[in-house]
Amino acid sequence: MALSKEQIAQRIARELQDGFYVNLGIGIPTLVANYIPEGISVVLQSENGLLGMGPFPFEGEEDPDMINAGKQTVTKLPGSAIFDSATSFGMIRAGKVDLTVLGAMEVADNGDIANWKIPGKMVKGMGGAMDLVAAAKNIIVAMQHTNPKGHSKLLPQCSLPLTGVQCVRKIVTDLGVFSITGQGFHCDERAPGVSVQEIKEKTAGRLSIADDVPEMVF
Amino acid sequence: MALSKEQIAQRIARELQDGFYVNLGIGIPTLVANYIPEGISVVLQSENGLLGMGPFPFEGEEDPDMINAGKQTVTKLPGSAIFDSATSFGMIRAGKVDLTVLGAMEVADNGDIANWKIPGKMVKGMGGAMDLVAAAKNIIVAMQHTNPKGHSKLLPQCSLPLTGVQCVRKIVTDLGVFSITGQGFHCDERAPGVSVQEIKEKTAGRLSIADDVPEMVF
Amino acid sequence: MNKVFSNADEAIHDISNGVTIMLGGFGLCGIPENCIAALVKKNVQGLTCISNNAGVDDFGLGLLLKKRQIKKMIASYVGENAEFERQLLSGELEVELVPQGTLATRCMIAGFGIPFVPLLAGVGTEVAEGKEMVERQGRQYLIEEAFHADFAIVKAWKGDTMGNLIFKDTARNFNAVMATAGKVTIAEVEELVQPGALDPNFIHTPGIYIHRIFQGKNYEKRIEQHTVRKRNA
Amino acid sequence: MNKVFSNADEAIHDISNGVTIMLGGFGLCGIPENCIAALVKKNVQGLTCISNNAGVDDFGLGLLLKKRQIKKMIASYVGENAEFERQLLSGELEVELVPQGTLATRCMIAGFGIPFVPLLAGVGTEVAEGKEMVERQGRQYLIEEAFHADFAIVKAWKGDTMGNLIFKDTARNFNAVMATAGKVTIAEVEELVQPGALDPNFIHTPGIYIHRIFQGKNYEKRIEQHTVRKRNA
Repeated sequence: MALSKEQIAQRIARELQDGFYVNLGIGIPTLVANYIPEGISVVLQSENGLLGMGPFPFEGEEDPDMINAGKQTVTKLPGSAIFDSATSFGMIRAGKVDLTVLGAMEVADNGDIANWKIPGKMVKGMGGAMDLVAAAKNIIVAMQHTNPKGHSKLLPQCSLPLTGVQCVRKIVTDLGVFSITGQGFHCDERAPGVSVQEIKEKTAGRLSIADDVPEMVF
Repeated sequence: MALSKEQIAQRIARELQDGFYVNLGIGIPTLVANYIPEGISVVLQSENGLLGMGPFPFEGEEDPDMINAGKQTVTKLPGSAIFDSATSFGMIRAGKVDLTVLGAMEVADNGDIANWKIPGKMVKGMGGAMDLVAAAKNIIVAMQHTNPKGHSKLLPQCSLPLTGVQCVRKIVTDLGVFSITGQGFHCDERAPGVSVQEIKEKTAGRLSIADDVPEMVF
Repeated sequence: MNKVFSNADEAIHDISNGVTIMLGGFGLCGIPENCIAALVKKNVQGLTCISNNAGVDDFGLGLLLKKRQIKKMIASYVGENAEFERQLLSGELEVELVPQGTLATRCMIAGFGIPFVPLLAGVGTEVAEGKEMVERQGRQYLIEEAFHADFAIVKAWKGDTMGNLIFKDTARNFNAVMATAGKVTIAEVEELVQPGALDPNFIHTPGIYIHRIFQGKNYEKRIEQHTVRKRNA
Repeated sequence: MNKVFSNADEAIHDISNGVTIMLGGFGLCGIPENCIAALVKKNVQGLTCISNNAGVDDFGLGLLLKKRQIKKMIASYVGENAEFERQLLSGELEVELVPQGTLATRCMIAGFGIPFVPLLAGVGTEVAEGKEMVERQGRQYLIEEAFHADFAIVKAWKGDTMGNLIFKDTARNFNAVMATAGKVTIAEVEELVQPGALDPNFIHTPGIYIHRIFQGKNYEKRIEQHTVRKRNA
């Protein structure tokens, strides 16, 4: 059965390592914070100027001056630090953030990503996405394997305007875990009960997948 | 009679305007702080990271963590601010410092200045001098008109390695006040009792000076 | 030296049609509410605004958009604003979208007297169109020019009469960066204090960057995404 | 995540011959006294040191110079050090003099992931030799590359176990800048505290830049120019 959004987040959380500084995008990536493995300590960076982001505040304790990059009211944990926007992206650009998790509309089998614009529709802007994908050492995309029309979002090349080129390292979809290898997508794990055949059918880009690709365990 | 060092500083202090941010170099320039005119408020910037530098501390109150760019123990005034070295030179480079006063070994009649190196002798380094002269909007040089050998320090061109090119606006020496005009040095004022003839003799660079150039009054 | 103004109307008195204004804030967090209201009241036209976001329909820069006072918007993210969308599609509004870190850095370098910097963001995307590229250690960078503004308007938590500012939490965002980039920088603060009241060792923006300061009033501080958790029993 | 080391010897355990080290401080103010002593004790050789100054004969980097552990010195001002002069004139020591603001900025941009910047200082002087020049708005700039270091060693006033630092007064100087530019950054602090003890709104260097931290001891904090005024009766 395909993974739920929560399970996608849960699987991505296994990529976390102790001491990681992590930037989590809006949507599924935000959920990763709920599944940080026991015994591991990570620090969440929010690109509007916060290291050490904590959970949402208790009702009545929300502060309009304390938000994350998704404009949600949040808290700061002991040992957190506040800084300005230039410093925030400076640390991202300098490679100090160990892992960035973000959503995507399309990923190409060379690691290109498109997630900011649909021509002809409203253009909201790229926000910090282009900075993050251009600079982060390690980028994991969290997304559905196909779009609402059932078309693959893992493509030979992106059809939408790019956010960044050859930058995605790994993709976790509802169907499995995929690495970008230089020879296209490589399926590392499949979702429980999802067949190799289904993954092949729903992946438009170059794909290597073993018949006995391991099944995820939750 | 030629001006004393104190009088050179006193004369330069008349160039101060209310609200000026001022960087004073080591030596005579430092003395300018003692002659800030009544009713005028200026803020002293020290390029090691301090705005609002105050006088030396009282005996027993000196703090090794509180020094100026000359490595002297100083105090900070109410309303001062501390910052790092990059920010300090950033504000200098961005033209936020209104006036820089510094010493020189030589000034050329096109505004070139040399004040950091004597080839063959010890090279101590330029410190912040090159940054200051390259970026300050308004540079006044405070120096003796001649060197210990009696040779003019106001030259057709500098013989020593340059600190900056075409940057000096004004020079106050023991003999007078000189502007850099584009046609060389122009004598604006002479020291009390110093003759036009003496100034002409001791100025090697191009000089324009009126026979009735005003005499400074103290 | 007097930098203190009595209110927003006076602080923006010489902002005229057609100027370029930077406005601090991220979303609705840390925006200069008083000055925005004064700009609406003054009804200056043809503004170029540099700001990370464009407010919402009825708050923040959305108030200036609604009155069509903005000719051009330079921002990284302008979602959640229907009037913005209408003006953009009708061609009334010119928009330049800039990656957020690039926007912040282009403002920052203005305050450092640096005319341009090479940045990674946007290489290989439409952001790179028409821009010079350079390579270092096998990586491509875009040459990005500094953003200067006729006026930078920022909102701080506390400020003293010398212009020294401190910000509160994530309301610092673009405020601390843009404060350094205005030919004239105006700071509105929640609390205006005397010199000596702020610890010199913990000033976020040194007063040298601030030309005008006033104590604002009636801050609404609207929250865009009100997210909370339940208290355990 | 454990960044805490018990002392300087442990914090510098893997600094080996021939590496490049940045050291914070201005003159003798805010220098990492404990780490310098440990480097002397470890007797690593052939170091390239990036530091605004080179200490005095018997303190600061002068201690490393005296033992001839430094192969190359990158600094803006190296006066007041007779041993430095001797080694320089005898050709034992290689020296690169960099304008102070350029030095600070070249360290800073490393921490911002910016490979080079155009700077004003040194145009038309011998500092410009061999450097690319660019023009903007009629002014000439030198292209200056970022300074990276294998190790950056800084001294702070207080730090927490997450690596967040605050500096005291003008001891901030190059420390806050170099802290961001090390492949490995080591911070020695006068007081090491637990997370939560420092106000997140007033952190000078966020912990993300700091890889190792320890509480130093026996700070001498020597004063170079002891200047005081008499108290009025």
